[in-house]
Amino acid sequence: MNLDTVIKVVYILAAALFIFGLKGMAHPRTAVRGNLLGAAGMLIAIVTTLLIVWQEGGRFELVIVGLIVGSALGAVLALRIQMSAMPQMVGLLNGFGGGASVLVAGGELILGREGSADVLVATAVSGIIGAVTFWGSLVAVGKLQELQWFKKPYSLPAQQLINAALAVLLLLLTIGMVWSGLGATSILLYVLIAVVASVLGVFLTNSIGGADMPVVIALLNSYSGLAAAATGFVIDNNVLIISGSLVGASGVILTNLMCKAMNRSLFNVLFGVMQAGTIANADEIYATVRSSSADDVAMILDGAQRVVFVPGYGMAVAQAQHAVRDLGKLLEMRGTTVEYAIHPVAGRMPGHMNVLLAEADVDYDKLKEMDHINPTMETVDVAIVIGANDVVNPMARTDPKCPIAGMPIIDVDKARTVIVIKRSLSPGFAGIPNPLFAAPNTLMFYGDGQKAILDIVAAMKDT
Amino acid sequence: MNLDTVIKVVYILAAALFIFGLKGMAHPRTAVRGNLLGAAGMLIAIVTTLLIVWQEGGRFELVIVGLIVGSALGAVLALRIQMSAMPQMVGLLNGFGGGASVLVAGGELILGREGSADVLVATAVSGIIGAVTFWGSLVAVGKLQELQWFKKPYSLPAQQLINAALAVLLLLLTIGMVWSGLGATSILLYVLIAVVASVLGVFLTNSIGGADMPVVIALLNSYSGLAAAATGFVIDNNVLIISGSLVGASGVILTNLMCKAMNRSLFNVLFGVMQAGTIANADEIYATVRSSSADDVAMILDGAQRVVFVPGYGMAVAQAQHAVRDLGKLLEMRGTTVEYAIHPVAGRMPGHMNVLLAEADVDYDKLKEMDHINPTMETVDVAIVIGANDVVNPMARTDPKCPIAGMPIIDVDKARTVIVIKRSLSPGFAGIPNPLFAAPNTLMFYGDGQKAILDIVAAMKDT
Amino acid sequence: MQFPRLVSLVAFASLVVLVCGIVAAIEPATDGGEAEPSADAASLQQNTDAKHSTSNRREVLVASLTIFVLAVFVGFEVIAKVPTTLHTPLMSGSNAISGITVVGALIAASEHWEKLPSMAFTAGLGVIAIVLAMINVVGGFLVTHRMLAMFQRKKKSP
Amino acid sequence: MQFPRLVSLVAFASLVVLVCGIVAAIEPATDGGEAEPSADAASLQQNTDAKHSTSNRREVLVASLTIFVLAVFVGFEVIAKVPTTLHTPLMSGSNAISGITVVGALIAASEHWEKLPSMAFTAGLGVIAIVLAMINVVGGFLVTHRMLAMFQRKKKSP
Ligand SMILES: NC(=O)c1ccc[n+]([C@@H]2O[C@H](COP(=O)([O-])OP(=O)(O)OC[C@H]3O[C@@H](n4cnc5c(N)ncnc54)[C@H](OP(=O)(O)O)[C@@H]3O)[C@@H](O)[C@H]2O)c1
Ligand SMILES: NC(=O)c1ccc[n+]([C@@H]2O[C@H](COP(=O)([O-])OP(=O)(O)OC[C@H]3O[C@@H](n4cnc5c(N)ncnc54)[C@H](OP(=O)(O)O)[C@@H]3O)[C@@H](O)[C@H]2O)c1
Repeated sequence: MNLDTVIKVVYILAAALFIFGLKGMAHPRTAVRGNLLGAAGMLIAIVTTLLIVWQEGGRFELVIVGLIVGSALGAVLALRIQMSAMPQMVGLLNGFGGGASVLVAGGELILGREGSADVLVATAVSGIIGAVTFWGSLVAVGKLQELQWFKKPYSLPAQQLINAALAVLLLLLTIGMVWSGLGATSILLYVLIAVVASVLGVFLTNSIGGADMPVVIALLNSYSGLAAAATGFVIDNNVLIISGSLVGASGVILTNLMCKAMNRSLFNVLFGVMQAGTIANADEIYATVRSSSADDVAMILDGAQRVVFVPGYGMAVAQAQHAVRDLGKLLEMRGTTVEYAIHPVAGRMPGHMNVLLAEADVDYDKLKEMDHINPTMETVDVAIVIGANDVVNPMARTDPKCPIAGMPIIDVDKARTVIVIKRSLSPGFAGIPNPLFAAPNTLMFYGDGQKAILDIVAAMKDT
Repeated sequence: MNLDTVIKVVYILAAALFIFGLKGMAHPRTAVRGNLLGAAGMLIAIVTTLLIVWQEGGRFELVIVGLIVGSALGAVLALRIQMSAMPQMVGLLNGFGGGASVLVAGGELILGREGSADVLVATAVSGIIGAVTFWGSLVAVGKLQELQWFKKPYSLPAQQLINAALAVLLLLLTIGMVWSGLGATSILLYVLIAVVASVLGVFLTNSIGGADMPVVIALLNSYSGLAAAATGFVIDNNVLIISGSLVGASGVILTNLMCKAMNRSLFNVLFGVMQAGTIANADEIYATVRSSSADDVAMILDGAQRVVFVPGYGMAVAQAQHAVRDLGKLLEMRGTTVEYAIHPVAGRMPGHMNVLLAEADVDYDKLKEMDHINPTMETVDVAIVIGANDVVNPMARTDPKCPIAGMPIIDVDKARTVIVIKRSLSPGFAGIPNPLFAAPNTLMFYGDGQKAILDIVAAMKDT
Repeated sequence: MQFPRLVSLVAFASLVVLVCGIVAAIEPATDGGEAEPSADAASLQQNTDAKHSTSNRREVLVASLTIFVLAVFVGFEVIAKVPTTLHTPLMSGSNAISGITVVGALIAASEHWEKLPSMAFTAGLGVIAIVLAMINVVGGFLVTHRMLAMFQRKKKSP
Repeated sequence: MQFPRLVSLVAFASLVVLVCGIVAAIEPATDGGEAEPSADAASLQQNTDAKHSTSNRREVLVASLTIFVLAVFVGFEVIAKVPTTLHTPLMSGSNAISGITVVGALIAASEHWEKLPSMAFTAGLGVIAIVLAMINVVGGFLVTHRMLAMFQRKKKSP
């Protein structure tokens, strides 16, 4: 008994370590240590729990099997995953966290130790948020992987109505659970809740376009935290409540940030259907597109004083970050100033481009934020847009009716020369044509990102 | 019973309001609202408590008397006090907070409701911190008021040893209290604890020099918070714990900041005796001092492009802030750039000068921090030092043995001309002579701060 | 922290109201929930137990809520300071932290499954939960470390 | 927040150790403290009570500690953002908040002083405490308001 409470105090230490860990994330210099502190906190929490289990004479077989299998799978996943697939990875992990919450809350309900109203409400909330997170995340991952199944937003007729009905149903089931107290009825109701919430999770996510998946992932990140916090209320464990709230807050901040960067409200992201109707005719816009070759580009770069790379999702797809770094180094050796302009929602998650370029050993002092580079864009000789599209689309400024209207963009069109590297004229994730490609100072260079850059490097070395 | 818990939830709201209030302090624009939010939180907490009292059938006579008397005294104090006496005011309030904690914890002990070890420890801690805070604050206020009694640090022989002995005694008394459980013995021990802690509070503060009082005040601020938090543990009330911790953190941050600005450790401030031994002879240093008149100063100011005021404690004493503002306005009307360089420990508490200048309606964009103004000090035509001394003493840079060695200062000696306004050549709070006064580019202008500035204004208007 | 303050205040206040409702509802629910067939012999103790349990339960709930609110504050303050550059590692790292559910899963999986079917069921759910949560934990921290190491490596090279 | 992290971690860890000690000490102390002459008749209930009270007490302490730690975090994060300009109002304002002890004082002063000498004593202490704390509260908030109003006035004038 005594040990029990001492152990609970140790949990506080674990929670404090999580907080210190997140504080460490405030700077790249301290971030590694921060992450290790967080991991140490988790280790303390797990060891402490095992102590409790041991002290109360619990069985260890299943526990050990679970720990080993889970850790092994997690490690393999973490070591195998490619940096460009990070959004999917985060989505998957979110889902697992949510799933775990559903199961733990369910298990506790089956044991039926505590049946007061608040615990039952917390159990239902765990079940709902957890299940929505789990299935929502899986669908989101599918969309991010561009699996055929999830290729485009698919909605039933009157989807919003159905979703609303499901939400009301969940509310009723929760009330039912609280009303019926502990016992078989409430377990049954809990299963129903989990099932209905799963369906809701799939519906909600499936009707959102792939371009908005990163927002959904961040939101689900927040949900997975809230699910953990709710589970904390169920099993009366403060470390779950604290950690869950931390993660919840993190998800909300990131969601908010992305919505702002896209100039859309969260409501619009979740329920708004992107209208593709009023879009101007692409062929018309693209009438004056000029394409170029590696040699042309090399020649233009030869005389440039200041070159800015603008990476986008295409760089991630083409794994072109190392090639870009090489080209950057080459230019710097010739005395050119090289910078990288990072749009807050370039790629498929916040900070996506930063991670890729960090992987390729690009000094992070050279990564400039949008607000930092836009004012001096006029003095840029060559802007190389590599696999970015929406984030450099001037229509956001000019056409108040287009889906990305009002989204702040990187004003590459103001640079002296713009070189756009992509495989075709096909649109980005917002699905709209880009007048930049047809601008008089723009040259298109078609090809896979990585190959294109390597060609340019080769051409520059030739001359 | 039901109401009771609902009320506890409302306490959380009060605590949240305190936090929002402090968040508001992050910007002058939001600070007023922040303070109001905090006050609203306090109101909620008090009303809620009155509800509890009412519900439990408590007597209201004393409560009402206390509330009215306390509020009236507080209001009179707050409305009467002069801005320049703010350090004393804060000190006094700290002391009262600490005193209240001692009494509340004592009252709870007398009632003897809960006698577990943790509560008894918390009671003793409340008593100790509260009493030290109360008496320490009173002494500190006395010193800040420059009452004759407290004029100079007075120590018994072997003061440190006595203090250590008292601390050990307090520890023993605490252990005794826990050991004897509830009852007459522990009440007696508590009284002893309060007495011994009071003596300790007086001793600790009395042996610290007046110049260090602001640090002591900030530290006692932190203590008053901790005392409240400890009382929270005693009466099992979370809103006390939360608010106490907030105040505790605030005090620690301010203490830390001041120590850093003076380049001294907290230990040195609390226990270090300022050696006045190795100080160079003042007469020797002041051999070449040149004094001047209002007309001289007006003439010099006439041709100046950029004038910087450096206010210090003397401006507060002379209440010269309005006059300074007038002179600044006058100069600006003539096309001179006017700025105010604020040293972090100018005056007698952090931000002291800012408050005074704000009182006089000086735009806060013109108040520059030390680190901001020092690099461009060479381009300053005239630096007007008004009632500052230690914070512009170049000995901090040159003499590694002097008491303020290593403290960053405002480098007025690098300005083209320096005008120092004070009443005499007597030293500042650190008690050391200032070679600045004898520098070739310095002119002394003796007189009370306010009168001196008004004279200069008059002289300028004459010409 | 650019959220409109008023909105968050209002949201918070309504949360408080909601919670008050739940708290007020505890008493009947507990009584209903714990109304198991009480052996007449120990009826005195049973009563005492129930009373204690209810008031204890409330204290726990209030404390938990306080902790929740404070943790949300800490979260917002701390996370708002993370720079954009580190947002991807932040996501994966905070993700790993949300794997803290493993604590509950461990306890569930340690039930004596040979004793009662309900315990077996819980233990089964528990072990799956452990696997899911550990993937979350190990995968999250590890992949975050991989990413952050990249940021650090680069710092030293020039 | 430039405190050396290691130092604060070590300080924190030692605090935890200390607290564990206190917690471990609760059981005997409670037993000692509550060992009042127990009427033999109600001895069963007495026992149950004591057991409940002890474990309840511990839960409360742990929750309070958690709240304390979190509040300290919130405090450091929030206060570290206050600019130097506002440090004087910050001091007086936070001071006012520490007057929250008034909550305890109110309860103490409301005791029925006519019933028992101990209650009278507590009520007496309570009323002094109310006066002290209310000076702190009203004086603190009011003077802070006076100061802040100055900062604001100036903002609008130009
Ligand atoms: N980052 C976030 O957090 C976030 C959050 C929410 C939404 N979003 C959305 O995601 C989008 C991000 O914009 P973005 O400019 O980075 O990307 P984008 O607009 O999606 O455009 C990516 C472009 O890369 C090209 N590409 C694909 N594979 C390529 C390859 N192997 N080699 C070369 N080019 C390739 C594609 O053109 P081709 O097919 O012609 O090659 C495509 O046009 C925005 O709409 C944003 O709102 C991002
Ligand atoms: N602000 C804080 O938070 C804080 C904290 C801790 C310690 N301190 C200490 O406080 C000191 C502050 O430095 P400081 O330069 O502001 O002040 P100071 O060094 O104390 O000097 C104040 C000067 O003002 C002059 N003065 C006094 N009354 C005057 C009047 N009516 N008219 C004109 N001049 C008058 C005095 O000289 P005369 O008598 O010749 O007129 C005195 O030399 C430092 O030593 C600092 O370390 C401050």
